[in-house]
Amino acid sequence: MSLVWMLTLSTALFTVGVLGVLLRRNAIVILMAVEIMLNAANLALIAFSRHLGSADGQILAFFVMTVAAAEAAVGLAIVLAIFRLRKSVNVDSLNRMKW
Amino acid sequence: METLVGIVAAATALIGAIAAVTHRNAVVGVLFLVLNLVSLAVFYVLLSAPFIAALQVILYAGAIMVLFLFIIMLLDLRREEERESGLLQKVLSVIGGGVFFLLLWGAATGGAAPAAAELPEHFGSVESIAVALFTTYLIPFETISVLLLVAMVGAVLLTRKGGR
Amino acid sequence: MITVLRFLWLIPLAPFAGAAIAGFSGRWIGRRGVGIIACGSVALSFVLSVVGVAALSGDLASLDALPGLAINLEARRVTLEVAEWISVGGPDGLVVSWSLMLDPLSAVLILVITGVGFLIHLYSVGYMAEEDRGYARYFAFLNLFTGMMLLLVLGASLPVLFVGWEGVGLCSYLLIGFYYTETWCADAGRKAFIVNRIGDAGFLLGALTLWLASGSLDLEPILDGVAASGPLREVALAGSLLLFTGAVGKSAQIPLSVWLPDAMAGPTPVSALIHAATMVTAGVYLVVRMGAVFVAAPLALAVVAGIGAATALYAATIACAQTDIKKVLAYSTISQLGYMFLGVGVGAFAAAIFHLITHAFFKAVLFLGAGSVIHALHGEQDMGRMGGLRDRMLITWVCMLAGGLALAGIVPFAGFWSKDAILWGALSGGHTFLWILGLAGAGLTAFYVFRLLFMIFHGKPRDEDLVRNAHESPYIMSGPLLVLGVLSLIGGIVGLPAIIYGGDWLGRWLDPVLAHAPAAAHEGVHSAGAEIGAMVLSLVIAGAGFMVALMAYVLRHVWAERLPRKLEPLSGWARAKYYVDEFYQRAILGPYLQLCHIFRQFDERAVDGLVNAVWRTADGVGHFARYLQTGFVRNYALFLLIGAALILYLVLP
Amino acid sequence: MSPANVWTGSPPIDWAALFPTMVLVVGALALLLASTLRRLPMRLHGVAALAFLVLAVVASAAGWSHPRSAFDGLVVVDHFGILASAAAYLACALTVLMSLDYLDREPEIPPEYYSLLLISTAGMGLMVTSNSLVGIFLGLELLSIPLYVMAGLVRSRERSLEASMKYFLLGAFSTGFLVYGIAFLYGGSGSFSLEQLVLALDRADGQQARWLLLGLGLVLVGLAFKVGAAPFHCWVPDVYEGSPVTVASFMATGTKAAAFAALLRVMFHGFGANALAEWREALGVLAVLTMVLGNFLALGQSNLKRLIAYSSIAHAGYLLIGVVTFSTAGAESVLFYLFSYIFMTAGAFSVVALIAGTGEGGEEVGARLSDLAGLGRRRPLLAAALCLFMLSLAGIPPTGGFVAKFYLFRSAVEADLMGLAVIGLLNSVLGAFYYMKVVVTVTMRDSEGTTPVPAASPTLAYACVVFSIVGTLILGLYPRVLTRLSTQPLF
Repeated sequence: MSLVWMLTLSTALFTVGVLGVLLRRNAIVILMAVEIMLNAANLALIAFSRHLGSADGQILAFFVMTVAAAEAAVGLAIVLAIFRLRKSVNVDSLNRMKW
Repeated sequence: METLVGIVAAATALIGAIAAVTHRNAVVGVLFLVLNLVSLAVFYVLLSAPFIAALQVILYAGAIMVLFLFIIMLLDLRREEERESGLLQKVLSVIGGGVFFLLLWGAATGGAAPAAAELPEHFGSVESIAVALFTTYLIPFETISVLLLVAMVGAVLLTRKGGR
Repeated sequence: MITVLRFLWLIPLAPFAGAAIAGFSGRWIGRRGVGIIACGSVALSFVLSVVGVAALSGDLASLDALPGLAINLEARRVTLEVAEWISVGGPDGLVVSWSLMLDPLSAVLILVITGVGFLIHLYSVGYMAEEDRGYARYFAFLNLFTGMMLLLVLGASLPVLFVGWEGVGLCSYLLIGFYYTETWCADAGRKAFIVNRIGDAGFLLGALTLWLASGSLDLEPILDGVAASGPLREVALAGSLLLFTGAVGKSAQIPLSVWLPDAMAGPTPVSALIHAATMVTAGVYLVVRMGAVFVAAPLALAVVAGIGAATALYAATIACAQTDIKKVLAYSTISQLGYMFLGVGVGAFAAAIFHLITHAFFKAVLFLGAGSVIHALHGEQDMGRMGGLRDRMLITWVCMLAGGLALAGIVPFAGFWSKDAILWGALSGGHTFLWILGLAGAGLTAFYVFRLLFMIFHGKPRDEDLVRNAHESPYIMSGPLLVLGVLSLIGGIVGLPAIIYGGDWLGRWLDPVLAHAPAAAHEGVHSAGAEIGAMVLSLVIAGAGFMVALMAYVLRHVWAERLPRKLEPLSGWARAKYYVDEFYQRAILGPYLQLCHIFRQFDERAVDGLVNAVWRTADGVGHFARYLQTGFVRNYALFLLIGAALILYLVLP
Repeated sequence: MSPANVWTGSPPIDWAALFPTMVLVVGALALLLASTLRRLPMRLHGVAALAFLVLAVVASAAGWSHPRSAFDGLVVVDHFGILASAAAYLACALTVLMSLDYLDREPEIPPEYYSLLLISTAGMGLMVTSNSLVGIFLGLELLSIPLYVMAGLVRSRERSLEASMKYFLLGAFSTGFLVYGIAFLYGGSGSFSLEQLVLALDRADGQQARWLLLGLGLVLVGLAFKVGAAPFHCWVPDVYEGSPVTVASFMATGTKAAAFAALLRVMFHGFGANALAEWREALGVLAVLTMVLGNFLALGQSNLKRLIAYSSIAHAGYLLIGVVTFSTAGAESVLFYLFSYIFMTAGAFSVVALIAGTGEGGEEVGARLSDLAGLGRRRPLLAAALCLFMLSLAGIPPTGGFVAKFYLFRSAVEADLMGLAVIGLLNSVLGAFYYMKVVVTVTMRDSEGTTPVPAASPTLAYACVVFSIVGTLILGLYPRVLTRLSTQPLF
C-alpha cells in the first residue's frame, strides 16, 4: 500500500468525520465523528512516520489517542450532565442562546 | 498478501466509519466505530507501528469505546429522536464537505511523493517508542498525565451529585 | 518671569486636578468645597495663562538656555516636552510626547477658555444650587472639560490634540445627558456621538495622511514642512479636507450640524461653555492651526469658505423659526461658526479668531442670560409663553441686550468689528458672492436676535402665571453676566481695524503664526472708502433686521391692543390698521416664516434623517447579520467547515 | 533521532525552564487536595491560587536575562514567550481576583474551580513557550479541557451547560483540524519543530510543499478557532453568555492571549518568509471578515456579556492585522494590544461580575443592558469604571486601548498594509457605536422597574476593577512601562 493510498483513505475518513459532525444531532454520535477525524489524523501521522522513517509521528499518534481519551471523558461527562437536566442529548435542543 | 489485507482493511475502515456516523442506532454506531478502529490497527501493523496498533485495540477500541457504549446504554439513547430539520444545512454540508474533500485530497495526493526512507532497526518497537517518550518527549508525556488528571477531575465535577 | 513657561503643564493640570478632587471626594468636601475647588482650579489656570502669555510676549531669546523648551523665535512658538508618551521603532523611530505648545494662537485661546470658563463655573455655582444629586459630578465634568479643552489647544502634536479633541467630546456628551434622563435625551447624546465619530474618522485619516507624508505627528514639522514642496505638499489637499471633516463634525457645520441643537438638552451653563464658547470652536481652531496645510491646497480653502457661508445663512434662517430659546441660540451658534469658517476660507484667519473671541463673549452672555431666564421661570424654555420680563429681570435684560447687539453686529459692540472683519475679508479677497451670503445672514441674525429679545422681555406676558413670580437671579449668576456683558461691549477693542484708528492689536499679535496666510487684503478691492462703505452697508442691513423684528413683535402689539382702545370712535379705522398689520403679517412675514419652517423641517427630517439612516443601516445590517448566529451547533460547525475550505482555497497553490 | 544514541546521550533536564509550569501544576494539585477539606473557605483557595501565580511570574521572569531553548525546542525561554505567558498569568490573576467575591454568589461552583483555572493557565504558558507543534498542541488541549468543564460548572443552569457543550463540541471539532494539519506539516518537514518547518519550506518542492501548505491551512483553522476569528467565531458569543462571568472573562482574555501568541509564533517562526504570501493572504481575509462581522454583530446586542463577546471578536480582527504585518513592530504591537485588551476586557467583565448574580429560577440576571440602566446613579464609581473600559475598548485616548490601536495600525502602515489599516480604523469608528450604547445606558438611562441588586460587595471585590483601571490608564498614559521591555529581540 503506497503512501498516496493511505492519505486517500485518511482524507476520506476525515471527511466522513466532518460530515458526521455536521449532519448528526446526537451529541454522542458527534463525539464519535470527532474520534473518526482524530483517527484519520493518526493514520496520516503513522503513514508519514513509516514513510519518513522517523518515530516522531507514532509518538504524536500516541499523544492524540490520549487526548482523545481525555476529550471523550469530559465530553461524555458534559453529555451526562445535560441529560440529567433535559433528558435529551439532541444538540438541536441546545438553542437557548443565539443572535 | 499485504496488498490484499490492506484493501480489505481499507474497505472495512471506510464502511465502519460511514456506518458509525450514519446508523440511527447509536449502539450499532459504536460497534461500527470499533470495526473502523480495529481496521486502522491493521494498517498500523502494516506500517511498522505495532505498539500503536496494540494501543489502538486495547485503549481505543477496548476502553474508550466501552465508555461510549456504557453511556449510551446508561442513558438509553439507542434511537435518536426523530426530527428532520434543516434541509439547507444538509445540502450545504454535503456540498461543503465535498469541496473540502476535493481540496484536501487533491493537495494531499496530487503529486508524486518523495521516495520512502529506509527504516532503522527496531522501528516502531515498544522499546524505541518508550525511549523517545522518556527522553525527547518527556515533557509532553508528563503533560499528558496532567491532562488526563484534569479530564478526570472535570468529569467528576460535572457528573457528581450535589453542590460544593 | 520667562521661566514660568516651564510650568506650562500646570495650565491644563489645574482643572484636571480640580476634576479629580471634585469627582472623587465630593462627598467629603461638601457642596461648598466642590464649588471652591472647581472655580479655584480654573481661576488658577487663568492666572497661569495670563502669566504665560505675558511671558510669551516678552523677550523669548533669553529662553534658549532652559532645558526641555524648544523655541521658534520666528513663529514665536514655545514647545515644552513634558514627558514621553508613545515611542516606537528604537532611537530613529517615532516618538510622540506629551508636549505642549504655546504660541500667539494658543495663547489667545487659553485666555478665552480659562477666562470665560471661569465666569461660567462661577455662574454654575448659582445655577446648579438647587441640584441635589450630581452637584460634584457636574463640576468634575466641567473641570475635566476645561482641562481637555486646554490640552486640545496646547497640544503640540496631533495625538495630544486628539486626546483633547476626544476628551471634550466625551465631556460634552456626558454633560448633555446630565439630568435629563428621558430616552430622547440619550438618543440625542448618541446622535451627537455618531456625528462626531464621522468627523473623528476624518480627523484620524487626515492625521494618518499627514503623518505618512511627513513622517512625524508633531505639528511643528508638518506646519514647517508643508511650505516646502515635497510629499507633504502633495497630500495637502487630501489631508486638509480630511481634517476639515473632523472640524465640520466638531463645529456642527453642514452636513454634520444636526447634533448641536439636540445638545441643548444639557444644563444651560454647559451649553454656554461647551456648545457655544469653546468646544464647538475647536473645529475653527483646528483649521487655523493647520492653516499652512490648508493654504497649500487652495481648493480646500474654497471648500471651507463655501461650507462656512452656506452654514451661516442656512442656520440663521432656521433660527428665525424656533420658539425654544436655547434652540434659537444653538442655531445662532452654528451660524456664527459658519462665519468663522467663512473667514478662514477666504484667508482672513485673524478675523476668524477675532470673531471666535467676541463670539465667546456675547454667545456666553446670551446663553447665561437665557439660563437666568429659564432659571427664573422654573425651566420654561418656550419663548411663546414669555414676555414682559424686562422689569422683573433688569440685569439679565441689560446683559442680554448687550450680547444681542453684539451678535446682531451693531456698532460699537464687539460682534460688529469681528463680523465685519470677516465680511471685509471676503469682499476684499474677491469673494463677492460669499460676501453677499454673509451679508444676508447678518440681516437674518439681527432679525432673530431681536425677535428673541422682544419675545422674552418686551410686550405683555403671554403666560401671566408663569411670569408672575419671576425674579432676578442671585449675584453669583448676575455677576458673571455683567462681566460678559461688558466684554460684549468693549471686546472689540482687541481687533479694531486700522481704518478707524484702531491698533488691530490681535492681527499683529497673531502675525507670527499666520505668516503663511494669503494676503487677502492686498488683492481685489481695497480702499478706505470701500471698507467704510461695507461697514455702513452691513450696519444698514442689521438695522433692517432690527426693524422687521420690531414691527413684527413689538409694534404689532401696540397697534393691536392700544390703538383701538384710545381711538374708540374710530374703531373702524383702527381695525383697518389692524388689517394692515394682518396684511403685513400674512403677505410678507408669513411666507418668510414659512420658508424658515421649511428649512427647519429640512434640517430635522432630511439632514437628521440622513444621519439616522446611516445609523439605521448599520444597525439593520447588524440585526440581519445576527441571524447567522443561529445557536445551532451544527450550523456553527458548517461555518467552520466553509471557513476551512476558504482557507485551504486561499493557501493552496 | 535513532534509539541507539538516545540511550547514551539523553539530554540534561533544564529544570529552570519548567519552573513556571511546575509551580502552577503543583499549585493546582495542592488546591485539589485542599478542596477535599470541606472546611476551608473558598476565598483561601483563591488567595492561594494568586500566590502560586505570583510565584509562576517570578519563575518565568527569572529566565529574562538568559534566553535559551530547552528539550529540543519543546520549551523555549525567550522574551516573547515570557511576555506572552505573563499576559496569560495576568489574565488568570484578574480572573481569580474577580472570582473571590463572585463565587460567593454562585454557590454551585466548587473549590476545584481554582485548580482547573491554574491548570488551564499552565496550558497557556506551555503553549506560548513552545517551539514545537507537539508542545503547542498539548498546551492548547491542556488549556481547553479545563475550560470546557469550567463553562459548565453551574450545572443547574441550562445556559451554562449549553455553553459547555457548544464549546466542547466545536472545540473538539477544531482540534481535529489542528491535529490533521500538524500531521501534514510533519509529513512535509519530517519534524514537529518550527525551526525545521521553516527550513523545510525553504527547500520543499512539489508534493512536499503542498503538504506543508495544506498543513498550514488546517493549523490555521485550529488556531483561528481559538482566537475567535470569523468565520470560526460562532461559538464565542454563545459560550461567553452561558458561562459564569469569571470563566467568560478568562476565556476572553487568557485564551485569546495564549492563542494569539501561539499563532504569532507559528506564523513568524514556522512559516515566516517562506510561505509569506499564502498565510498573509489567508490571515488578511480573516482579519477583515472578523473585524466587520464582530463589529456589525455587536451593534444589535442587548446582553453585556454577549456584547463584550462580539467586541472580543472584533478585537481579534484588529490583532490579526498585527500578525499579518510579519514584522517585529507588529509582534510588539500585538503583545501590547493583548495586555491592554486583557485589562479592559477583564475590567468590563469584573463590573459585570459585581452586578450579575443568580436570580429566580437559577438563571443569571444583571447582565442585560437594561439592567445597567441607572447604574450611574446607584453605583457611580462602578459606572465610571465601566465607562472607562468601554472607552478604552473603543480606542479613545488617553486609554490603553488607544495606544494599542495606535501601535497596531502604525505597524500595519509601516508594513505597507495601508488597506488593512484604513479598514481597521473605520471599523474602530463603527465599534464606538455600541460601546457608547453601554455608556449611554449607564450614564443616562434610569432603571425601569426592579433591577436586581446583588449581594453586598466587600472591598475585596473591587480589587479586580481597580487593578484593571490602573492597568488601562497606565498603558494609556505611560506605555513605556511595557514597550521598553521589548528593546531586546523578542524571539
